[in-house]
Amino acid sequence: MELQFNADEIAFREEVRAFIADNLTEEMKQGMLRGGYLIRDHVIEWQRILNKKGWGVPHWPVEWGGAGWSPIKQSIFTEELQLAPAPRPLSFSVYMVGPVIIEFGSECQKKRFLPRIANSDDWWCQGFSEPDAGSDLASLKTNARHEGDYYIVNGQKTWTSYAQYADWIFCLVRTDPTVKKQMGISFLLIDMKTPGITVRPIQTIDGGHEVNEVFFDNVKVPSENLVGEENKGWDYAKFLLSAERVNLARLGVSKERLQRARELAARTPYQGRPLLEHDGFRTKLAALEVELKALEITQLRVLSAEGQSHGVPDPASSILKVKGSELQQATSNLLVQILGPDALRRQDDAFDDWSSMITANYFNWRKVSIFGGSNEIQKTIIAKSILGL
Amino acid sequence: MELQFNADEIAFREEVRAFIADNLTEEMKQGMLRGGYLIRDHVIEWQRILNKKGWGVPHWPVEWGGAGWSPIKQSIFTEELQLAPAPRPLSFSVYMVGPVIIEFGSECQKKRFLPRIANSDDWWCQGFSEPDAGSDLASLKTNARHEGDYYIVNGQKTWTSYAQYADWIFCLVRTDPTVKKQMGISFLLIDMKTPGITVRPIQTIDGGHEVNEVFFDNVKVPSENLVGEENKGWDYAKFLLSAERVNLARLGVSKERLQRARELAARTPYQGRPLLEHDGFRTKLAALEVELKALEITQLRVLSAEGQSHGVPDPASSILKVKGSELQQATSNLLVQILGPDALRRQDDAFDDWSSMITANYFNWRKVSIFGGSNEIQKTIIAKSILGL
Amino acid sequence: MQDSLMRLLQRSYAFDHRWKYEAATPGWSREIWAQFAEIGLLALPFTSENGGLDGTPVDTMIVMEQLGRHITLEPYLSTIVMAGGILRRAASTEQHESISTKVIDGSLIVSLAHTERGTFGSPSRVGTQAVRSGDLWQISGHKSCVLHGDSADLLIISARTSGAPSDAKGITLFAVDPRATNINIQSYALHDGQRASDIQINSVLVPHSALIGCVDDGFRILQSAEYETLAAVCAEAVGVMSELHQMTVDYLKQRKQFGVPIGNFQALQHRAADMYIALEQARSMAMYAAMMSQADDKTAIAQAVSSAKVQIGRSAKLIGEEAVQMFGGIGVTMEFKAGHYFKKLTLLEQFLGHADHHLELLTSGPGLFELE
Amino acid sequence: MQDSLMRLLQRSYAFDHRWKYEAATPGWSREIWAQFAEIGLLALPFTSENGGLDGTPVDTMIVMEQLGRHITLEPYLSTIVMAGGILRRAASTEQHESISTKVIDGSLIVSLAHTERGTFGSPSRVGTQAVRSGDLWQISGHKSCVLHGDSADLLIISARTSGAPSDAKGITLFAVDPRATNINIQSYALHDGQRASDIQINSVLVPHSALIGCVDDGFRILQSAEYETLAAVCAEAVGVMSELHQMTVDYLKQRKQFGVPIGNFQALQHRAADMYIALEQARSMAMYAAMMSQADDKTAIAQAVSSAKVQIGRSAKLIGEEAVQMFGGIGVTMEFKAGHYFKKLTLLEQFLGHADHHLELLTSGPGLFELE
Repeated sequence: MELQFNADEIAFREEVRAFIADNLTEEMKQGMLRGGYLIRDHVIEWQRILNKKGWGVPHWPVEWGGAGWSPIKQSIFTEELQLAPAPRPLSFSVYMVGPVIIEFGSECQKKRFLPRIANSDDWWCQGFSEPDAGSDLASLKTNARHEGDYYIVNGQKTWTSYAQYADWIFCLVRTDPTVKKQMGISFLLIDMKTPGITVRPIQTIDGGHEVNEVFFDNVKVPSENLVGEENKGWDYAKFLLSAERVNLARLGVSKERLQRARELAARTPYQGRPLLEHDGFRTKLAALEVELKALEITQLRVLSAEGQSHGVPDPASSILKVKGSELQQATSNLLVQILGPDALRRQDDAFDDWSSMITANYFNWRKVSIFGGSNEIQKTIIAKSILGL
Repeated sequence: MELQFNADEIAFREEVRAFIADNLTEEMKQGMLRGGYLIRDHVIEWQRILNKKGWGVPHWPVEWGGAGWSPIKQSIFTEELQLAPAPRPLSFSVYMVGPVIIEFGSECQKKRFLPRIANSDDWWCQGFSEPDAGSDLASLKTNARHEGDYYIVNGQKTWTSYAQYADWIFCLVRTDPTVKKQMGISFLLIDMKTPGITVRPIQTIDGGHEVNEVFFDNVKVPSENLVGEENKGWDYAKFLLSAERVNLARLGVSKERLQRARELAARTPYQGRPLLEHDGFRTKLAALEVELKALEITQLRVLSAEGQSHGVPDPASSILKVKGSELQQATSNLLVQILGPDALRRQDDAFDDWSSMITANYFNWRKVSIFGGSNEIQKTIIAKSILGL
Repeated sequence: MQDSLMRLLQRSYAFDHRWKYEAATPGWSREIWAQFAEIGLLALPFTSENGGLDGTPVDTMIVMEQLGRHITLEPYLSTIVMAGGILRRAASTEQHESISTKVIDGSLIVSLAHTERGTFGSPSRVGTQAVRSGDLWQISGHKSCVLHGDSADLLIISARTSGAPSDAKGITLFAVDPRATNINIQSYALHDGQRASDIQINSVLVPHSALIGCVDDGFRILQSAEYETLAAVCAEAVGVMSELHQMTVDYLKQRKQFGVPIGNFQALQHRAADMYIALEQARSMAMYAAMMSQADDKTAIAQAVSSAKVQIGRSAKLIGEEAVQMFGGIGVTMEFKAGHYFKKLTLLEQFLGHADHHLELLTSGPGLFELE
Repeated sequence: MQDSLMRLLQRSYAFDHRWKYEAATPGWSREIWAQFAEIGLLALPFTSENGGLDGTPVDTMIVMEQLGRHITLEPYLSTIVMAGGILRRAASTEQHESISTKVIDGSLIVSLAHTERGTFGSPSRVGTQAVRSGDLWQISGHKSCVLHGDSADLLIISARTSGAPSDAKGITLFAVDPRATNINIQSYALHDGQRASDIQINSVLVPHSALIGCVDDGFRILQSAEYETLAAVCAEAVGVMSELHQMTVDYLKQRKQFGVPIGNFQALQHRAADMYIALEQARSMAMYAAMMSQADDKTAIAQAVSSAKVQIGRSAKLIGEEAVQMFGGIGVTMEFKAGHYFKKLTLLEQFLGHADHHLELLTSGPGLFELE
């Protein structure tokens, strides 16, 4: 096993860096620095730039536009994008629904949707969570009744990120209420322009609008939009939830935050000299760097193991999710601590420097240990799948 | 509510301090400083000195030798003993079996046992835990069969502290195996000289001998040694477990440890100057002091509340046990950290200074969050009794 | 008064009321403020000599905890505790008559303008200058994060009248009308919805009678009022934490996942118990700070309030973050209460110095247990 | 070799074997040592030129992890890694022939005597003096905690030959026969059962040929060997943690309370998961330290081993303390395995600098992520 990049990987990293330097606009970069939110136009534009280069969906099979990279290279690519920072790819499209269609979709669905996903022609959102089904996802209630060539969908989804921009939503719906809860679920692709769909924004405590409620009132969905088999949706969902392997730890994001912390502490006076010169602060910084370095190696180990087992996800990847989210939160809190009294100001006021977003970001990032399988769920996975408890 | 001592309490503290200064021998003090273990002769001698003064069992009713002090004064008294440090009283005698006999024992038992307990004429040990009943105490199996004027006891107890010195043991035994586990338990007083009792030492990882296994092989116990009613033992045990209120937090012990930490750090060089002068170390010390101060106030609050409710224990006292044990362990670990490379040496070698006991003490004190109702049990008590979960 | 306050808040400070108060100018409720005056809340800490009720720091503690439970928006801390603390310590008889009386009857909002940007950790660093010429003082400088600066009828401004930029001696306090020309107020909301202002003071002239306390002697007064404020902030945080913890426990009982209330899961039970321990430890230290803020020994006060702020910071972070985690998604939504309590705790943690800062202060003092 | 070692340890290093080895002189098993020699373990890190197997730090890591899993008592770390590290870096051809060859065949135990009391945090502080007179050097001083000093056939002693007491330059290494008159060895057990010695050196005379490396150049060699040793200690700790974690998980499955295995309780499940995360993070850093210890850049090596030691210290404390807590009473008894693993972890945490010390070292370096 190699825990350092080899010459080929270093050359690849240089290539990625050079491409980003040449193509990422200052406006996109500033957009990322200022907020944690996706900016619709930037995401689309950047995805198209990458796609043109052949890097839009590098993790997909080559026949559908993939780059044929090793997991390590994919991780280098992701980390460099995060470090830049470049607009994040829309994971619901390229990491979630794309791979599900590739694996389980019909030939017709593949031809219809995949090229448009790769080029960001369609914006996808995810209809999984419901108000009464949080960590217990399988207890979802939104139902789809088969009538002729259509499914009639009724119910409500929540925590739907960026539904306000979405052209399509992929949904888990209950198609058989009479069987065990995991057994009666199907996976539907729904055009957001279909009558009967209402999107209601949910404002988060940082003042942002990222998530939404989506209501379905007798929404007619053509049967051809069913992915795979009816009542097999839970299997596809499990595949999807374990599919976004290379980006669980979000190392580049935390590294970029620590870099900012150094910069900010260097220009923040405390007791008459820069905070960065204080031993106590340097100790906190060093302690976080050690944990992050450890996670970086752990990620390389998980990726190497997956490289050898042809992509079967390692349950150890739950470590990446737990530790990765803890470090994102710890680094965002470190920035708040650096600001000290300046952390009190709300973002929507006159201070447009990125540092004014720090507290809002800390608030918003409480979500990273909640969404996408809470850390409690991850620890239960470790206890059961790895430790056999 | 008063969170500071009043003039009367301060005068009382001075009186206790003066008495300790006049009566505690240097040998006793050094014995306490060197080890965490009770030294039999010191415990007995010191108990008699206190008893002569009328302070042997200050928390008992005045008619049986109590001092009639408020909970606050009792706590001052305990803390001063810990700070001195003076030999710890034998809690199995004065805090456990004594109060049970006072509350539930026959007149004859009171007259026979209480004065001897107060004067340390008998050494008592506790027969509660069994190998297969740890936190689940009520599942104990040691049984007592009533035959004529005797109970015939068979079974095994474990974690019996200082059984090697004991004249008597108070035991929970199963007298009715046919009912719900809590219902068939009785509380017996057993003379350790009775034939059929075997004591086997258990060595702990610090190399010490404090706890034992005690085996009962057809041990004949006179019926008059039953406390209260048959099959009501569980109630008496619950009373006993909640009886040692003033000493749960062991504040004096942790304070004394922090005082030692200051002294030791002042004479331990690190990077060429005393460790105590390093900011990093002072920060750790200050952080522990803050927690300990908070616990001190919390204890005063609990004691004041109990003073008003005439001794009914507050479930909040579980905080005292949890935080108190955490702080005893944290301070013992701080001392290990100060020693650094000198922490490696085992105690039984040429270094007779108390600092050679530090690592052994850290090992031994892992027990304080396990014994006497583990911290897990305490948290469950808080969750259920206080929070209603 | 405690009961009146509790009833008043229960009646008029439900979560949807709070939204309304925050949305309208001045960002809090003048009606509530009038009721505060009515039940004597504004008079509480002032001496009876000056029309007050001779309340102790413990009385303030009890009030602040109540206010914290409803995360109120009114300028109680800034006007009554902080600016009021300055007045109680240094105002002349005339100033008590002209200022304190109106504060007590609710007709005058006063804010302290002391902090400047980039001075964290250096409380005596004052860049604002005041120069005397005859009977007038000319003040120039910039103040930052003045609580409720936009609703203040009077500002108490600290300015350097002698000495080097960080000297403790040489700071003087002035009562200044914020409507003076040459005062520019830029206001904004804090994360908890409270208002604050940055204030530019360009050669403002005030008479000598505007001095509060003696020339060059302001720092002693500021520091002493800051200790009182810190104790009050600790109490407020305890109120916020108590309420948030209770909300969380209620939610654990009611929210079902996998067919049972999530409060049945032992991992969450034990974490809720840890939160409770943190809450009670914080409560103890808030009490300690309140009691000690009457002590004679300045070092003892400083140590007490710093150690309280350390404990409050630690407990607030644990309780705030754990509560949001246990609420899950709704914990981070604007329309739900819990997230606002979490934000308030985050703010209180940073206000007047976070835990690391106060720990740093403690390391330079004697130990907390230097034998009593 | 890894398989041979694993089989050997499984066969001959059960817990009751270990007790026997510890109880008898010299406190470890010469028989096991001979078998180590036989399977090539003692030759592993030496170059083939000197009769070794050209093993890399990663090979040492794998061995140390195995040894850690059985908390072995033999002087592998002290003789092969630590003293061997000095020989590999600085021994002359003659010394390799006379010393390394015998180390490799198992007939010579070598210990490094460098540390002195009260020098923690000042690794170049050497009070032991060596003065040259003609072809002889006269050495005097006191060394502390020399691992396996009582079974050593040869000591490598560091002594100051020039410069001030803490100068990096001016330290020289000498190969000294411990049976020399004027050497007084006082031996004792460490908490994990390993033996160590304090050594008094009173005007011992050695010839110039006893020098290992050049005059005044010892510190560079010591430091470099110490980095190698630190990486090995991290690997050993990972072995100890792995085994202890596995024992704990097995116990959780088997121990019943309240009628069910305690591993059914969610609070314990989540804590066991936290231990697992800590273990894997530690494993990652042990690997990192091993790989980086071959780097060219000294600063990079120093940062890597220090950051590994920080992570190992944190993980070891969590896993050790949590394991004992979960085992309950039997976790603190001498007759049961788990407590000994906890003690071993405590020792490894303190050995060659605890986490706080290495964190302190890291604060003075550049960041770990200075852009690659």
